[in-house]
This record gives sequence, structure tokens and C-alpha cells, in this order.
Amino acid sequence: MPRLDKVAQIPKPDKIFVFKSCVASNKYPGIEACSSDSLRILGIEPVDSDEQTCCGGFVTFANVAAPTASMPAVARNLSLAEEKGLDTCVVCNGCWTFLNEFGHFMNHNAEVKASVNMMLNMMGKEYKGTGSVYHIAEMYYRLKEELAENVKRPLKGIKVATHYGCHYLGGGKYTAIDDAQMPSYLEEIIEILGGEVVPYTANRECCGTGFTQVINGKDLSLEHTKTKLDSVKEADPDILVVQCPYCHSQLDRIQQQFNYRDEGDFQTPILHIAQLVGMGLGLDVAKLGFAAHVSGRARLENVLDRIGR
Amino acid sequence: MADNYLEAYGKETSQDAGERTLKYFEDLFSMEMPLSRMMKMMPGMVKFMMSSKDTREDLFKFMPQMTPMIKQAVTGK
Amino acid sequence: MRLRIHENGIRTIVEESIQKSLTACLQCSKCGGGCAHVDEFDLSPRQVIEYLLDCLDEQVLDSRTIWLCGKNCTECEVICPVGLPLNGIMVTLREEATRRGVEPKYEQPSLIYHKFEHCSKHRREGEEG
Amino acid sequence: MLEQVKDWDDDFYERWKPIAMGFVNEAERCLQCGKCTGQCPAAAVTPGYNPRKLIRDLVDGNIKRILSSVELWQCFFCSGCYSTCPMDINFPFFIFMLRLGAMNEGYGWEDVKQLEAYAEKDYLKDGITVSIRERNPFVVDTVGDIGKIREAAGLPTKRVVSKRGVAEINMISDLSGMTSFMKKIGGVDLLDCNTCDDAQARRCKTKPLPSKVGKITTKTRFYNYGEPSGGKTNAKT
Amino acid sequence: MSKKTLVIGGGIAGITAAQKIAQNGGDVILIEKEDALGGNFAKLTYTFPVLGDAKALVSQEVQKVQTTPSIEILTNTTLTACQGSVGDFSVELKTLSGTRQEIVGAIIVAAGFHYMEPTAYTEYSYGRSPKVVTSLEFEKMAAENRLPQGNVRVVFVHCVGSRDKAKGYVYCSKICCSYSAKHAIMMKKANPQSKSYVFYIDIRALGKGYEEFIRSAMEEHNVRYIRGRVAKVLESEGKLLVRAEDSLMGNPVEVEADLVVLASAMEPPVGSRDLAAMLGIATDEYGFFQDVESNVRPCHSSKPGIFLAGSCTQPMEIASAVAMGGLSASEALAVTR
Repeated sequence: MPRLDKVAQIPKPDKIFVFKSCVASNKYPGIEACSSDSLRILGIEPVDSDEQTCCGGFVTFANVAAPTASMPAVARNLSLAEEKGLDTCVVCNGCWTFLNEFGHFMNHNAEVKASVNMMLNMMGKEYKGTGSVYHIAEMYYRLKEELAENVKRPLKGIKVATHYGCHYLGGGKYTAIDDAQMPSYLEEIIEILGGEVVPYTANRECCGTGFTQVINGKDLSLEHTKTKLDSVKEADPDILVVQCPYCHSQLDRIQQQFNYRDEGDFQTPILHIAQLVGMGLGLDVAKLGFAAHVSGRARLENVLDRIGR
Repeated sequence: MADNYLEAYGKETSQDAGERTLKYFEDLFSMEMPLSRMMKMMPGMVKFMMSSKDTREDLFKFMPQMTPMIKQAVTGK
Repeated sequence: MRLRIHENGIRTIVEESIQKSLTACLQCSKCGGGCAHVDEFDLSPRQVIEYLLDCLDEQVLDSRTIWLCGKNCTECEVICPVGLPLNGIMVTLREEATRRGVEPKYEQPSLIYHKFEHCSKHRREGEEG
Repeated sequence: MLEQVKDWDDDFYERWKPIAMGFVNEAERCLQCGKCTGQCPAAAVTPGYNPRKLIRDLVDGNIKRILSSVELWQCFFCSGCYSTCPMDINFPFFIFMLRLGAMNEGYGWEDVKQLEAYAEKDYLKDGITVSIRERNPFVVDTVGDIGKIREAAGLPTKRVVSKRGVAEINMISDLSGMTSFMKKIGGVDLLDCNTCDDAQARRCKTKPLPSKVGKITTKTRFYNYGEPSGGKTNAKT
Repeated sequence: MSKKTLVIGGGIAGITAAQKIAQNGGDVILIEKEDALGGNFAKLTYTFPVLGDAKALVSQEVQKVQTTPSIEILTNTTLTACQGSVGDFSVELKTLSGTRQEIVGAIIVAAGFHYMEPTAYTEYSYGRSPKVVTSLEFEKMAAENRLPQGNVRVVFVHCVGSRDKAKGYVYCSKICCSYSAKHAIMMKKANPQSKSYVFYIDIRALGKGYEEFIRSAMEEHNVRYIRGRVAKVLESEGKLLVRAEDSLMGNPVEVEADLVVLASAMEPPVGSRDLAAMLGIATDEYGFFQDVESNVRPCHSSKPGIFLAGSCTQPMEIASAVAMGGLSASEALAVTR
């Protein structure tokens, strides 16, 4: 069950710094478009800046960048939001965990913060550590009431299954808004949007990307994704909702690889929570960016016809 | 990856491997700023300064903060 | 790999032949400690029991231990706190392996072992060399 | 060749904790209860991978075995073990730091080479780690050009990070020694279906795909040429 | 100086304390907040280590207490106020028929313990699947013989809530190893076709005959003991997938089970902190009543004249609760005579 005390701590700002995720911008633009437009509909003005680079989490945990190299990059990104006095809203589990972990680490480690600030002063920036980082799913759960009021296209009769992703709930063991084993805030958002929740056994399993395992140990990663997708296929939902573009890209693309390797016929469309909320709030279809999806496209069109374009 | 790590390391014991790893982490996470490290940072700063006009101004604004560190690094006090 | 635990592996055959439940095994690995040849085996006697209980039948049957061990050297049986007849278990596994056509693997182990091999006094009746 | 306990470095972990400044903590509190391996997705598919054993070796000081092990590079980084651990041991941070140590010993460079290419050609070049490059010809056939989809969604055709931003992260990378580290590692060049000749495209489409999922004996990499990292030989034990 | 003693809590510790005081000529007021004596002991069907009949033992003890004249038993009664010092405490008791003022010489706290509700353990899908029960519910099912029939697999999980810094208590609840073995044997007796699995970290058999009892579960009733803490229990089409690591082999394992029994932690009784505040005695950081010196003066609370008995001080089995009941009775007699 969601930790309501944690949810209450999330403010309802009138402006928020939207952190663009690399996978979302270049592989699934629908996530980026829907996240900022849905926040605007829910009454929060999204602010973004093209100074903001990648959060650096991928290159760090892939051991290309040592923590001393990526901590200044994180501080730099966070200082962009602090200059405008805003909190940061991310769409990706990896960004959330990475920005939070290193931000928390710097706030509790004065000498590290001093050396990071030395580097940032060279660029005329300074990391104070005042802003905090929220996930878009947390914001949707916090704005439940506004979400309920603004639903224009209720997802009547659409069977939706959830996949929470590991980094947000695993990395945020004490800071996420729900416990790691039986989260239910995505289910509540689906019910608010009118969809019908479909449970399946491997709900809390990892999507199989293994962060860099899909590049280095592809066979192990495919093996795990296969068990996940088999379990999803049993429940046969219309849509599988994820909250991280990296899970999105893995589950989406690997279904196609399984299909033409006749490993089974996987046609489950994968949607990010921002796209699902965008669909519920009635954003026009081009903004949802379904053209960038790889598998389950026919079923996606069928869902759109059922709930009205 | 060693198929058999005992053969890969030969005579070396875990203590030596541990020593080496600790020394690596020490200078990876070290906070002080010896002269050698500052020299290694110079090309990066120069490239940043050359890249555009406003980056040059920021670096000049940073210079007063830099001078005590250079003095401390050079004199090693 | 994740193993599925069930009860209808060869463990039931072994339990019927020794008339004692393998779950009695305390997994204290005293047998592995006491055994003279354990560095030649790929599985220590304790691991053989645990593999049986974990239904890893193929790995047990094509391990070297069941072929080398159990030739009337009862060092582990003596010190087993639960008194599991490890020799009997190895004999049953060997029969099961030959029944399933698993070719035996016993390149010659260390010299200690030879002493038992040739000494007819130690050999049990009805068991070939 | 039996392992000698006397050559274990038993105070390695104690001396390592202050140096790593809070990235590694509480491994000495490990109960060895096995809850992390029980839920580990990597342990479920990879023979021989066991996070509990890695923590055991670390606290024991069996540094040789950890740094040269292939298991260090098989972790899925899903931090499920951190969420179920009764003693709050952040295992992914251990893996992350031990991998740095292993690379200092010369292991794992082949795995990092694949990722160094992303850092060098995308992250430091235009500030975004995942570029529009697509290395899967079937995806390019179904999705087509991302730029048009971005325009339809009302976003600029190409997400651009300002030149100032790119210059800043390049400086950070130079100052912190990441560039020299990446030069030492070296990288492979990234395939891109949009700009590749049709000979390579034909080879990619006809390349034998990794072995049927379920048998962990794959040698070939799905789209990139080149042998996978040396670590796979241990995967079968 | 009043010669009466107030015993709070009608569990086995309280009953023993009351009996011992009555046998030595003291008079007792025994108050119990439930409507029957017996406490947690009454909820059991068998005891360990010799599978004795718990129901008979409890009723025999309760019957003995009810027939002794000098023990006044007040059920559905709680303590609402307490002033004074050793020798004459003025206590206010809220009974069904209104409040009563009493003057007592000594007070014995025998409030018992409470099984922790493992709702925080969502990884075991407790609360989501009806087939995941706590040990108390298993006792009730065994008493009403609603145990699953046919060849089913029952999994017993140790250390749920105890030895867990993150979501539970760091201490070990001492008796789960023994009563899980008892449950496994009860399951085998009730349904010989069933298979029992026990997931443990270490077996802690801390009493006479306990190790033999647990060994008999392994040897005669072939209960399969797997060393490894259960990581996840998933529901899939009516079956429960119990996932853990057989850490003696280093492989993750999965057992398809029909019933999962969680041995949850023994935590202090509900409201132990405000009872302690009312009496003015100290509790430890978990809420158990704190004894002054746990080795040489185990029964003495931080306030002279108030004594502690039973599992309200620490997780303990029935034998120790009875022993501590007797000890606190003799302490109370020393004060009130």
C-alpha cells in the first residue's frame, strides 16, 4: 500500500523542472510529450532547459565514469533546477534513483560537496542541495484528485497490467512512496483512469534489462525477459504499463525479437504511465507518440478505437 | 575473467591484490589537490576556456578562488 | 539456475533402498571433512545428499563422486552424526546410473585409494572391484 | 590446488569502508540468510551466480576470487536484493565499486568497451547517452524516422543539448580523469542502421540470432560483430 | 502494609504466580483483560518438546486457580491507575461492573506477548493470499482440523519479523524453531500424504529435549529442512511459489506450496508502553518491560515492589514463563508478608 505520509510530503508546486530522459527523448518521444502536457493539464507548468544533459547514471553504473566523475554532472543538472528555485520531475526510474542517491550522498558529505562545488564554480554554477527529485508517477499519485476531474477519455473495459521497474522501488527502499514488494499506486491510477487492472505472477520481476546485461550478457537478459513476457502473456492484458523508458524499450523491442525468432507470439503493447495518463486526459493521438512503439501496434490501435480517438 | 583465479594470480596473495585495490580507491576518492593532479586538470580547463566567450568569463570569475589552492599545492603546506 | 523442488526424483529410489529418510541429513559436512579423497571428488558426500534432495538428478548421476566413493571405505559413515549409510547411497546411485546408461567416470584417483582397491579383505561380497 | 585461508586479506573490508566514503556499508552485518539470492533474477538464470557468496568473499577478504570472478559482471543491478535485505546492505553499490577495482586489475575491460562507446560517442559528444542511432534493422523498418514522430508529438525534431552544456560535461570529464580512463579502455564503434551499407544490413538480418533462449551457451553477439567478453567461458560451470 | 498482591495478566505466568502466592498463605487479585484465563497458552493444541496435550494442561492449571479461595479472579478487567510505593500501592481497576479501588502490597506484571502481524512483509503476500497464514492461525486451523488434505506441500517460514533490522525486530524470538517443528509434525500427523518444508537460517533449539524434537521432525516425519530465508512468495493459479536460496548449495530454489505458515516475531503485548507508564516502570526500546539486572535480578522491574513474570519481559517459552511466575511470586511474598 502507498506510504501516505511520504505522499503527503510531495508538494503541489505551480511550476516544476521536467528532467528529460535520454531513452524517452530519442526512442519514445511520446513519453516526453505526454509528461509535460499532462502536468500542464493537471495544473503544474513544466519548465525544461536544453542545458540539462543526461543524468550520467548509465555511464556511471556501467563503470565507464567513476563516481567522482558523475557526481559533479549530477550536481550540475540539479543546480539547473535550483537556479530557478524548482523541484525536479523525472520520468525514468534510473534517473530518479541516480539523482536521489548522489544528491543525498552529497548533502551528507560536506567535503565531497565542497570539491563538487569547486568544479561547478568554474562554470559559474553552484549546488546547494535545496531542490528535491520526484518521479512522474509520484506526481500523478499526488495529484489524484485533479487527475480524476480531468479524465476526458476514460479507458472503459481496457485491461491494463502494471510493471513497476526495480530501480525506483529497490533503490528508494525508504524514500519511494510505496514498499518494494506489493506496490499498488499504479493500480490506483489505472482505476482512476477507468481501466481494469490485470494481475499476473511475475508482476514484481525485473524486466530483464539488467542495466548493462542486455549489452554484455544478452542471453541471460533474454532468458529472464522471456519468463516475464510468458507470465504477461498468460494474463493477456490490453496494455502493460511501465514507469521507466528503459524497461519500456526492453520489453517493447525484445517482444519483436522473440516474435520473428518464433519463440512465441507476443503482441502486448507497452505504455509508459505518462502516455497512459495522456491517453486518459484526452491528449490528441499524435502527441501520444504510438508510432515509435515496436510491438503490439495493432492492439494499440484497437484500444484507441475502443476508447475513442 | 580468470578461468581459475588461483592460476591467474599465481604467487600473489589476496593481501597484495587488496593493497593494490585500496591504493587505487584512495587516489580515486582522494580529496586533496596535489600539484600533479592540478597539472592533469589544466588541459581540460583550457579547452573549456577556449570553447566560448561566456565560459571564459566564468573561468576568470573562478580564478580568485583558484589562487590559494595553487599556492597551497605548489608550496605543499 | 532456479531449481524446482519436488519429491519424485531419484531421491525416492535411494530412500527406499536405504530405508531411511534423506531429510535426516544435518548438512553439517562432517563427511566431507572426514573423507580422504574429497579433493578428487567433484561433489562432497554432503553435496550428493543435498543434490538428491534438490532434485538435481542429472548432475548427481554424472558426477565422479558416486563412482569413486563407496568402494567399502566407510570413513564418512562412521562419523556421520545421523548415521546415514552413505556407502549404501553411493551403491544405489551407481546402480541407478548404470541403469540409465550414464558411462562411469573414474580416472584413477590418488594412491591412498588404491590401498583399499586391491585389499580383498575390505571388499564387500557381491561387489565387483 | 586448495584455497589458503592464510592468504585472505581479512581487514581489506574494514580498511576499505572509510576510503569508499559511504558507498559501501554494513556488509559485515550480513546474516548470510540467502534472501538476496532467493529473489535475484540473475541468480535464477545464471548458473553459478550468487550475491550472498560475493558478500561472503568480500567480508572474508578473498579479494583474488572476487576481482577475477565473472559473477561480478553478471549482476542485473535491479537492487531487489537491497529492498529485501534484512540488514539493508546496498549490494548494487558493492558490485559497482568492486567492478572499478576489478578493472584496475585488468578484468572486465571487454564488457566496459561496449559501454565506453556510448559514453564517448554520445554522452560526451552531444550530451545524451542514448542517441537516435538504431542498431536493430527490424525496429528501423517498423518505426522509421524518430525525428518525424517527435515533430508530430509537438517536440523539436532533434533533442539538442546546448553547446555550453556539452562543454561543461566535457570539462567535468577531463577534470575528473574520466576521459583519460576512457582512452585507456578504448571502445568499439557503434553500428547505426540509418547510415550503414546494405551489406552489413543483410549480414545483420541473416546473422544467427543468439541460441534459443534457455540454453546459456551463446557465443555470438546479436548485432555487433566481435567476440563477447571473455567472461562467458565461466558461465557454464 | 497490605498483604494482598495484584497479578496483571491471566496467562500461564500469572496463573502460576497466583497459585504459588496462594499456596504460601498470601491473597491475590488476578486480573485478566480477556474474558477467560489461559492467555496465549490456551490457543495451542499441542506443546513442545513432547507434543503434550496443551488443552488439558491449561484447563488443569486454570481449574486449580479457580478453586483456590484466596485468589480473586476478575476477568475483563484492566488497570487504570496506580499510585503509592512498595507495601501499599493504591490501584484502580476497571471491571465490567465499574471501577474498584484496591490497596495491594506488591504487583506482578504478567501481561504476556503478542504475535506480530506480518503485514509489513508484503513479499510473502501476507494478507493478499488466504493461503499465507501466521503460526497462530495455523494453530486455530489445526484445532478445528481445517488443515489441507491430499498430497499438498506446506512450507514453514522462520524468522518473519525477527532478526530483521529493516522491517521487523533485530532480536530472535527464541521459540519459532521449536514450534515450527511442532507444526510440521502436527501437519504430518493430520495429513500423512502431505510434505512439509521448513526454511531456516539456523536452528535454535534452546531447551531440554528441543534438539531431539526437531531432529525427530527431520528423521521420522521426513520434514525437509532447507537452509535459506524465504525471499518471495508469489501466487500463481491457485498455487504459491515459495522462492528462496538453498544456501548450502548456493542455488536459488522454488517450492510450489499449498499453504505457507509464517513464524512471526513475538513482540510486547499491545499497550505495554502505557501500562508501564501507568505503573511507572521502564521498558526497553522494543516495549518489553525492562528488568533491573537480567542475570541476577530478572524479575525486578525498575520500581521496587513491582515484579515482572513471563514473556512480557522477553520472548520465552512456557517453561521459562512458569519458572519466572514462581520466582516473582516468591519476591512478592517476601514483600507482602
